[in-house]
Amino acid sequence: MKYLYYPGCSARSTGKPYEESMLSVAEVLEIPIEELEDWNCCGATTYMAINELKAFALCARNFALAERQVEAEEEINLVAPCAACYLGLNKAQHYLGEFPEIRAKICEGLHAAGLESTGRVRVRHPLDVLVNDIGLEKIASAVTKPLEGFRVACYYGCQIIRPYAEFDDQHRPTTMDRLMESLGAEVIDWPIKTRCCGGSLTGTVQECGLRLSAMLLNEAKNRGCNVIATACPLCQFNLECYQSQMKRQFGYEFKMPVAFFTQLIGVAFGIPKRKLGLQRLFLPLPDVSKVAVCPLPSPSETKASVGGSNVPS
Amino acid sequence: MSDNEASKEPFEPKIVAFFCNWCTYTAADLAGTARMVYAPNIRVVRIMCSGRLDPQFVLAAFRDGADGVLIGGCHPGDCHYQEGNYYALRRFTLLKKLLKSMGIEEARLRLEWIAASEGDKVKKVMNDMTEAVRELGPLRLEPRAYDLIQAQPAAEIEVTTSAQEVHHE
Amino acid sequence: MSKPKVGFYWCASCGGCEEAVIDLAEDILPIVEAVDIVFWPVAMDFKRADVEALSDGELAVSFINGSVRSSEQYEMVGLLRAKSQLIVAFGSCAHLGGIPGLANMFDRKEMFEEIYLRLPSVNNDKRVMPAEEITVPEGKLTLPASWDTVKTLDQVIEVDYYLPGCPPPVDLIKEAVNAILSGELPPKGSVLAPDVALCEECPRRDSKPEELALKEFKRPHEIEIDPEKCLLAQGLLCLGPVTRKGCGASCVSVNMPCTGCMGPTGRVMDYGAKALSAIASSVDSKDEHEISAILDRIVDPVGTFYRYSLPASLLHRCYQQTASEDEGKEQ
Amino acid sequence: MSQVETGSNGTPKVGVYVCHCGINISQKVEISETVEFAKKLPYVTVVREYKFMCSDPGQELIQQDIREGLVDRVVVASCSPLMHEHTFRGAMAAGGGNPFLFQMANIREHVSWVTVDKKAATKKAKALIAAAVERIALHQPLERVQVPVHPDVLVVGGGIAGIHAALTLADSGKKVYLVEREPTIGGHMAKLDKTFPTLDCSACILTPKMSAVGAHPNITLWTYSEVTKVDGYVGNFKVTVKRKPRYVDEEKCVGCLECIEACIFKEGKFRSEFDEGLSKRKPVYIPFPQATPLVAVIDPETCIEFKTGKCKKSCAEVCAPEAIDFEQTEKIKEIEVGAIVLATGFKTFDAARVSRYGYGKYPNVYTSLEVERLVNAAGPTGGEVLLDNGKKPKTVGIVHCVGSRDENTNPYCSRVCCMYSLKLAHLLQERTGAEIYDFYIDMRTPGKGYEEFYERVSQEKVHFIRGRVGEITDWAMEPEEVGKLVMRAEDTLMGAVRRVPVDMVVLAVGLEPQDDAEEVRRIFNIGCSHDGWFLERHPKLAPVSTFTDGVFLAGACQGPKDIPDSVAQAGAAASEAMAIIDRGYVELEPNTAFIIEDLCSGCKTCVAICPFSATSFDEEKKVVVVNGALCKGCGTCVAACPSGALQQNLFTDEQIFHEIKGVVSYV
Repeated sequence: MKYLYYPGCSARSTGKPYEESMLSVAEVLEIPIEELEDWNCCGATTYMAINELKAFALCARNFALAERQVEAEEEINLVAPCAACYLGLNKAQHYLGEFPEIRAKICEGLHAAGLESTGRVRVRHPLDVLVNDIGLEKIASAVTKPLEGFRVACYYGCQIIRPYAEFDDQHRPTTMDRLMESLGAEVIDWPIKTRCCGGSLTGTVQECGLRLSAMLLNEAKNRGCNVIATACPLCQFNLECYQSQMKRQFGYEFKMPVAFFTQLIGVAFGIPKRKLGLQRLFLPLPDVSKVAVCPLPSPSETKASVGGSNVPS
Repeated sequence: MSDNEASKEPFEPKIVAFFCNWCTYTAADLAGTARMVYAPNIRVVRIMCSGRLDPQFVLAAFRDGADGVLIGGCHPGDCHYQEGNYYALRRFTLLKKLLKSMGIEEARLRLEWIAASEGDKVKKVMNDMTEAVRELGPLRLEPRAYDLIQAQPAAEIEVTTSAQEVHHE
Repeated sequence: MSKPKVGFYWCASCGGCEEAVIDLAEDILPIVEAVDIVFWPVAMDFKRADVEALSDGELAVSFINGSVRSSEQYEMVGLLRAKSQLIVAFGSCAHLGGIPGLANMFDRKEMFEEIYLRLPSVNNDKRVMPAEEITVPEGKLTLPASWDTVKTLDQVIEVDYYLPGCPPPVDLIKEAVNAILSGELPPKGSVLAPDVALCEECPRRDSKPEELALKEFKRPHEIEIDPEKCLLAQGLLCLGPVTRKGCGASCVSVNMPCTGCMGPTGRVMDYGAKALSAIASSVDSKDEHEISAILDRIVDPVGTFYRYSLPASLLHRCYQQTASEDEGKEQ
Repeated sequence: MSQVETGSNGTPKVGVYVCHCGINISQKVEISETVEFAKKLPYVTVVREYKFMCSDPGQELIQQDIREGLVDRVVVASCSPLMHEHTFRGAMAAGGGNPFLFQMANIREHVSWVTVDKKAATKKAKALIAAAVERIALHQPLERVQVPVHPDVLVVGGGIAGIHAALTLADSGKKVYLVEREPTIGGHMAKLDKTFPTLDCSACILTPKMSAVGAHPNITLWTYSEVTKVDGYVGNFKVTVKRKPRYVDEEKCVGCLECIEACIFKEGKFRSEFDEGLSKRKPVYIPFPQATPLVAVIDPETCIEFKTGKCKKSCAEVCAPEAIDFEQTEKIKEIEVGAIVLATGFKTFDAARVSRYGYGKYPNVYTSLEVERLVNAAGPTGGEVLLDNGKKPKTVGIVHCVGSRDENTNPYCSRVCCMYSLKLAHLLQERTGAEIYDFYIDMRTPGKGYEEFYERVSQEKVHFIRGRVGEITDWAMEPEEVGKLVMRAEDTLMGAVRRVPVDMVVLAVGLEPQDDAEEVRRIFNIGCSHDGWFLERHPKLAPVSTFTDGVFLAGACQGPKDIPDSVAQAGAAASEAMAIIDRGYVELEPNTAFIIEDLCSGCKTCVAICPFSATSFDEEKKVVVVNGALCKGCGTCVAACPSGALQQNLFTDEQIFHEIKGVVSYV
């Protein structure tokens, strides 16, 4: 079985290290993956909000391309690492399957371009592929440098399990937690792992977006986390790049590294830093060799803050 | 006679349905009670269990003028008589293969599991099947061209083909 | 007092039925003694004109074998009907359509092209096809016209009695002739054979289990057949349970499954559908795909279940609906 | 074959009666056109139309025509036969005709109610009438067979419904077998502390009934037993019961508890099923002090002797009556009964399935059934409600509708949760003085004294918040939330999202069908609704009957129910069973299979097909014989019979062929 890779726009810009690390990890695990030729934008959240039908058309073109590229297989796995792409494509595929009127309209459009989408494409997230197709056993056996000393907060964000809980529990997902544990990392219990990071609010109503991100970082820090693993380029960007801004605005100093989960896998596999895009991170991964390992604080001892009222506005 | 009428009016398929008493017939009653409107083309013959369905009935329905036959039974595992519907499934499977060899399109014979509570499914199946058979057109079991000769006295048979003319293909 | 007059005639058949008459051996002598055979083209030199010369109802009985598929056969059986008091459909072909009836899977054009052009053993460079009429220097020549559909005898004329079998078993023939001669006949339309299925007289009957639970259908050459045990129980598709008895289970006795030449029992309307129902009922699976896979081993359902009875079946023949669809599009 | 077999009466005389059903039929079907059509059908002598055929004057029309010799066969074109076939057969009989020379054409449910176009409806109605007329000419007079009834009754399940049904039957003099899967009867009710709305003690009202069962001379109580097979039919069921080995002789054990004391496990080590895992039991145990029968049971899964064979068996040593028997084996009992009451109950929803409520993750999140044990004075904590840190909760949150009214789990309302939540709110407040936050979607309190109870509890220290809880988390946003469980919900009355920090959470779990409901359904050959609850024959008019005659439903196996409803239904089921037994016989529908022996070749194709063993091979006659009393009339064997020797009354091949002809070839 071959996997088709759908990069989306962010993997070629802010999310570059996501792509680099994912492909490097795939190489080590010998996962056959090739890029979807001539792919186009998924429509993202914005287009979806303005005109769903056109957004579906964009997605459907990608499906049709995939079907053209892989003729032989009954089911084509299209891997979309970006959470927004994953959700958008998934949504399109659901709607095309569920509503014959939409399907008919979209197909008409595709026909005009000499394309066809029959529904063979299954949209997959790399997290799902790694844990459910490749398996934790195989991943654990490829670990050369276990992530000892890494106290990881696994951050799923809002898009990869909601509303389409394709591979994990909608409210308390565990896939990434189990994956990180198999790499030798310590996973902290972090109940807000599917909460909003602020998303595009950070770029529009910044104060609001920042506060959402700060809540996540604060709770992670309070629970003894020293690195956050994410599965979404926008989450990664929001959580990592605005930490100095948060310091100015709320007075918190987090200095919390935020990495793509694929980068952490790569580290555990002993893949060279540059192949994982680690140099692109603003905050370096924790140097665990220098940190004394102390017991985790229990949640009841942690300090609550960044709530509604006590955040300076 | 009826052919002439048919040629004037648009084709309305006639479909015979054999519904089991406990699930599908009850579901059809439920569709009625709930006033679910569906295509009037399907006429139901009630049998106690889909297991009573003798494949002869299907052929007889086609012979007598049906354009399609629908069989309805309880979902697998739900048969009021425990396993009658599995017998229906086995016979249906073989009958379908036979009919295919006989040149009768697959869509003309259909088996559906419809539980007593699935009035909406009755409606959907009735409409779907009517549309599918309408698409296929009437089932023509009339004599072939060269069988018509039989009806004429030998002297009047007009034969024009000669050996030389049969060089087609 | 003159002896009753008897006629024999054959339509679309292999000639085996005529052989069966010869198989009466010395028992034919009292029959010949008792009747006057006035028409029997296969054995004696009679012409159509001889029959035409008879008065209506002059023949006490005509035995007609073979199914009907051409204008000549149609005319001849019509003629015999007029001249005979009784018509006996003799053998599977006249009774149910028989092996020639399988031609109903095709129509005349397909069949002619297959036989005269495509068969590997045919050498027909000029692509000459049979025609009903051809002009030669000497004048016009004609041939009977073939039909698209093979008919059973009772689909073209009224039939009084049926003698089933391919060919009819000798004992049944004797019983039938004696009944006719003595006038002790069952109601019109009867099949002159017992109205019970073959299992009843099958030597293997006691070895038939109550539950067959068929998981696989086998063909006779694929296994070493136990000569004592019920053939169905061995996975062979034996149609004995569906087929009228009267043959003495002659095939089953020599390790061959019954293929159904005696046709159905009296209450069955469509032999193939009934056979199919009984066989499918014995398949042991509840899974849709497995059932389909098991039944896929019956590669030719029509040839299996309607080997002798396609023209007599409720559908009579194969209908290629695609052809009529094309017509529809042209309009 | 297709000839009409005329009886001694000569040619059939068919009457067709077309019903208007008020305007239900007549507004879509042109009655007069239909009547004219019916007049031309074969053998039809009389055609009438009437506003309501099922009414007395309507039935009288038929009876009069029969009496006057105008008709001997009747077709009524009206509603579904499932609705009124019984009525019209009765009318035929009352008029002196045979009730089975009758056929209905369903032109209401299948025509007028589902068709818009009048022309199409009329055409379809004509076709259905033609079908009925075509087949009616071939009908034969039939009689219902009467079969005597076995006087004993089986009750399956020993919860409050089963107990009440068994006692009712036994008190009326019937001999009852009560079969219970667990080592004791009592069911869920035995686990409860108080019962709503009266707050009387559950044990106080239940245990007298339990001991009454144990002592009743008419009740044979088989606990730790399961029904594995049911054969036969109403009035004559043959039931196989598996009695699991409890390794303690029931006859000898006196319930002195010495063996439990003497067990080599000094403390309980294994999950107590009765205490919902909140306490531990030993391998040899009695579920609770009032268990009936009061007989110990040894769990082979945890007993050292069964695991290693090397235990010193101190339990057996101390047992004076020598009741302990490690060699005991499973016993199979076969009984005959005339009727069956199923009272197999329910299970509570697995709260872990709603992951966002943190059940199984946060120790202070409990299910309601666990809290029942906690507040119970006879429970694992002696009625003390303590948190995992040993302190009493100061605040408790209750979440309604966990696993109910939710399309992700169960769409239905479990009916009891609102009331038991109110009860627990009251009890928790009474025991701990805690502040209670009760999160509900709608407060459903329809029942005698229920609304009053709600009113009473709302006067106590209970805060009702209308809103479904979104999540329960230990994520503290405010200092006062630290160390607490935070319940987040949209307060739909206030129109705002609230965060309520509490010490303890109670999840009001809903009711679900038992895990093996599907298997039980198959054994007893009854139906299940979509949700998996056992299906009653009619939701309003036959609420305790099933589609299998003689099998009745009691209690929550039919759907969520509280104690009063369960008991009421158990009484109803018991009296339905009694009605069968007391009548002494049952009448069977005559639509059974029969064999034409002369045509049967003895091929046995039909024998294995019958799930009720009604067809069998007669070795002497060498033909198949049908036991009309066992035959349920499905006709599966008839379709399989390769000779047409098997036929089904009311559904012969000829009748169906004619019906087919009628339904397609006229219009």
